[in-house]
Amino acid sequence: MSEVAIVGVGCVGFRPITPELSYKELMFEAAVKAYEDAEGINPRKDVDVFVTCAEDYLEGFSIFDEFVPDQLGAALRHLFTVSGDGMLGLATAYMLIKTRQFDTVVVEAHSKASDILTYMDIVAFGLDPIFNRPLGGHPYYVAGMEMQRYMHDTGTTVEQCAQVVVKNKKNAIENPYAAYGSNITLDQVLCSDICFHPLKKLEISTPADGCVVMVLASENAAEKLTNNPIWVKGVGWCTETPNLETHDWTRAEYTRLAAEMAYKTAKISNPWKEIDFAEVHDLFAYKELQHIEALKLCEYGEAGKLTEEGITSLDGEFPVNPSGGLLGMGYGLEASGMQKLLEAVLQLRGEAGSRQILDAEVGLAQAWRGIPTATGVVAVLSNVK
Amino acid sequence: MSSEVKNEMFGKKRVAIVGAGLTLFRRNLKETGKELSYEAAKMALDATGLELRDMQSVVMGSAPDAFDGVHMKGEYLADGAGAYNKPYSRVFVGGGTGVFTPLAGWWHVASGQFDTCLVVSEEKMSSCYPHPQFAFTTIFDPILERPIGMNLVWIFALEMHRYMHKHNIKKEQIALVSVKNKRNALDHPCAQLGANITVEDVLNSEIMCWPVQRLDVSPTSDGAAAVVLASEDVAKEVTDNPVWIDGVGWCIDSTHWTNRDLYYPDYVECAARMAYKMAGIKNPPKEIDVAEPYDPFDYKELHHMEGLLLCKKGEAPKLTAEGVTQRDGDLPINPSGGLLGVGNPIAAAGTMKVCEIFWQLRGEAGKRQIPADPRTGLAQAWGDLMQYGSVIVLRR
Amino acid sequence: MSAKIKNYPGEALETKDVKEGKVPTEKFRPKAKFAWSAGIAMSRFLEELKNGKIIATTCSKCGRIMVPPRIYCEKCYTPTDGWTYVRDTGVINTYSVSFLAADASRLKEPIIVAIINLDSASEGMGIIHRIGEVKDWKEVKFGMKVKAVWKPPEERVGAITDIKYFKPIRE
Amino acid sequence: MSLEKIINPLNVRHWLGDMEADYVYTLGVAGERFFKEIKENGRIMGAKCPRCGIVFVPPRMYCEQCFAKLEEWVDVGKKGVIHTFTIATIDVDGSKLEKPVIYALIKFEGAHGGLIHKIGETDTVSIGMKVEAVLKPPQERKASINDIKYFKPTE
Repeated sequence: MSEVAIVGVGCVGFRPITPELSYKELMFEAAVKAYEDAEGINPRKDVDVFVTCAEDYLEGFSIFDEFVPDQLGAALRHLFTVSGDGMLGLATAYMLIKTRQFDTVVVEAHSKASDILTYMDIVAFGLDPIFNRPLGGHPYYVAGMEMQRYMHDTGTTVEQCAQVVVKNKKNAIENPYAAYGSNITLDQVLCSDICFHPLKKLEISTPADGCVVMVLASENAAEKLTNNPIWVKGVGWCTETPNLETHDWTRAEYTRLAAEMAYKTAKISNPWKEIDFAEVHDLFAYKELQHIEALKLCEYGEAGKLTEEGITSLDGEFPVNPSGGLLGMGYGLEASGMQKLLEAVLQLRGEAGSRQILDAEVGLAQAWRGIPTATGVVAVLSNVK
Repeated sequence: MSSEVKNEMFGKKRVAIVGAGLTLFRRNLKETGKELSYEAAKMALDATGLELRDMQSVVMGSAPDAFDGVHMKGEYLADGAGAYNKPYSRVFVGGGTGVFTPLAGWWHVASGQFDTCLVVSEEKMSSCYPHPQFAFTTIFDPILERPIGMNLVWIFALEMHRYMHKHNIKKEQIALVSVKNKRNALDHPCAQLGANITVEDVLNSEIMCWPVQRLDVSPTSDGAAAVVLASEDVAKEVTDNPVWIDGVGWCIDSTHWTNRDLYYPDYVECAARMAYKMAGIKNPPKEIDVAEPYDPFDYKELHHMEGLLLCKKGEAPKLTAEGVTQRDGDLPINPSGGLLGVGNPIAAAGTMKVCEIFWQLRGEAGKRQIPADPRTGLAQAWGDLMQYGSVIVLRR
Repeated sequence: MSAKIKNYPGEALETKDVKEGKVPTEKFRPKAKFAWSAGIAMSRFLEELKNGKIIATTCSKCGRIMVPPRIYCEKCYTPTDGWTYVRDTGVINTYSVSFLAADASRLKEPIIVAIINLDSASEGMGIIHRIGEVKDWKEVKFGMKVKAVWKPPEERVGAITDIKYFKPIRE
Repeated sequence: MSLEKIINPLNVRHWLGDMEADYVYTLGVAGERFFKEIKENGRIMGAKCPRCGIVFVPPRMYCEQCFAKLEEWVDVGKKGVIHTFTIATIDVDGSKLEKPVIYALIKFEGAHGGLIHKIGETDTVSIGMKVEAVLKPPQERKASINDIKYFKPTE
């Protein structure tokens, strides 16, 4: 009796701005939805641990942890912050439950990106203060450099990268949680401004506001809280190196290693065959391709071709980012991994509406923490224990 | 106790601390945050004879990014903490982080996911120029509090004053804590502010925010600390005297700190009860042999002794006056010299306390060793807006 | 192994050497600007301050009148279901006299700051503000009654500083 | 969910503020030596791991892979090869740059890593292109990555 399940999810957003709600109120709404989804669990009594995932400079506070408990029902209870993507919160909740000391753990992550007036300056503030930051400029040049090398080494084409945008924005039209769905053409993407050669404007996800809260439970507790638990079959996470100089500019090693860890726990030996769909981090279009390869869903350098052939489309053999991805939903900052998990849960519950992938049993979610990081998280979820 | 029973009590796997490392604590250190992390982590590893490749997971603890001056500093510090190509994450609960980080390490191992975890805490406060006070102004609510011109010391002063008022405690009683801790720190090789001072020195020091005076306060510092955690099997292989993590506890109170009575830290009690329950401790003053409660201000040590149920509410000053909390007393408190004496690089300071208990329980604390042959010890940190408690109970 | 270790790592620098540039450093000032959405509770609270009033939210489950207002009761975890004005008088729960400015520099005139438990709000509902119109800070006492001193209406902008400070009152 | 929402857009409030402060970063033990070498001797150095044999550029105090302390420093020369690059056309605030900026990772022979810097004196750039560091005149150097003005093509 040591399996871990997701038994409740709640989401508000994602929208370009949410001026009528404070970040606290945004979190409150998502939390209420998640608790309601878990058979009306009472956070004041029935939740053992709360995990929130946030970074100070994305909130405008030092020690954002201070401002979290009340709206989650966690005042005078056991809450803490993981300074990481929401999926690291999932990994943490998973471990907590595996200690057998806790039965119910809540994970929260949100984005109030519209509260930030100088987002790119803050991203740049994440660069090494001695070796990189003094060069100045828009920090996404790092992505341009990575895309360049990736394309060079794999032979991936500009069209293949652009096709990711077309696919994801189209999927997002079907997703009520998505902010940036659109029927865009390949030509429109190809003709958009080149910001960091070869990276184009439309290949970069736009931030969005939203919050996702999830309730996780031990096998015992899960049975009481839901009829359709989604099991966390395996979770893995890894940090490569934060030093851009020694970073691998072609392969997403952090995702490859995280996937190895997750697959080992989930006993997956052939991910392409054993997994039905994937939600991967697509902050930049090429990142989806790089991540598909790191997840061993195809050979190195083949993801572009798969995309071009429509295999990763919603109606393809192996749908990738049926939610619309971050390109379509909007980039939810530290909640971006939660956006991935949310879609995986909805698909596996059969609640994905017009995006529903038939007979999906095993899904994969993957997160990355954006520029300039090399941290990835991978989770394998299933509706079968 | 059979190992099965132990396991149900302490987690799927019982977890031990097998090594500890610490850098100097100073107002300014030359090392970058990465380098400080490395030095502490390397020292902790060397103490165990284990190599970096033996570490299956890594946890970082560090307080606001606004000190080091790097957004997402957990990512920035990763290689210094030894996280290259490893599962790594950073936890952050304000001032409570330093004791919380080993708790995070605990669940990495107690869950059965990893056999080892390298736990590193770092703070480089000197990067914030000319004074880390600038960073502290952004811990407050921007609408309700920042416009009033909030200063970090204010909130401590408000809490200290309330505590004094409620129990009719005098400043000279509180000053004894500062005298004790700064003297204890004279024996700590990493200490920034070890000194022989008197109660009069404290009472005559500059008034910052009444009732807080200069010598009631710990300094700002740079520094790092680390511990190596291992599962029972590995621990027994690498050392003859592992120190077990038998209790973990944490708790956060409401954001609305002005709606709470500050004379007593309910959240510390809640965290302590969680840890005591796991450790099977029923009578804390009797069962705890040595404690390192968080002492960024002298009154905080007293406040936290009470919250930790080591004495009754309002009684900690009396115990201090009677010498009970001295190294040779019945309940030695902060034998390291605490934050008041050793220094306060926020997260690193909390982990320093865990290192101290580790060394005390192994009889390796040198000049600081308490004579009582301790078996059970406790470290606690406090944080956020007077709202966070993190507690660890260690046994040898 | 603490007792066995002779040298602890770390190269201490003199603060003045850093300040005077004797140690090579890299300098930076981030641009980190925000426009926080005040939200449902705070937007109303600020608007009422502009009108010279302090508004609270209420929870009919536990009966508390809460200030600063919030849209959820953190104790019951239910949405608050009412608004009510509270008086702009209260008692000092605790106070401090600050000789330090926000940047840690020394003040000529100390600032008196207090948590004021507002009358007609639930017990213990304090807000933090400054205390003014006190000749000598030693006159301030626990439990002292105080009243808000408001800026003139034309100067109010909908901010906590629309209250200049609280001043002592006689009963 | 709250019982009441803001329905009048004129009642929506925002509160402005910042998290800005001045920062002074020490260069670190390895960084200080590295930048002094550039400033005083015009040399770009790497540090060799006694265990892995890897030469790290920029030099670090420790090997990020095995945690050995790096004490052997080697001159890696000022010439290197572009491992990857980009041409940035917009600035951090999203505005169009008057002149695009080329950023690249320059790798040095026999070394792991390299330096991220700008490429100057050329409009064309490619992976594998040979470049060399152009340093500021000695009196203008401040022990900073910007003591290197940029890298330029060698031919």
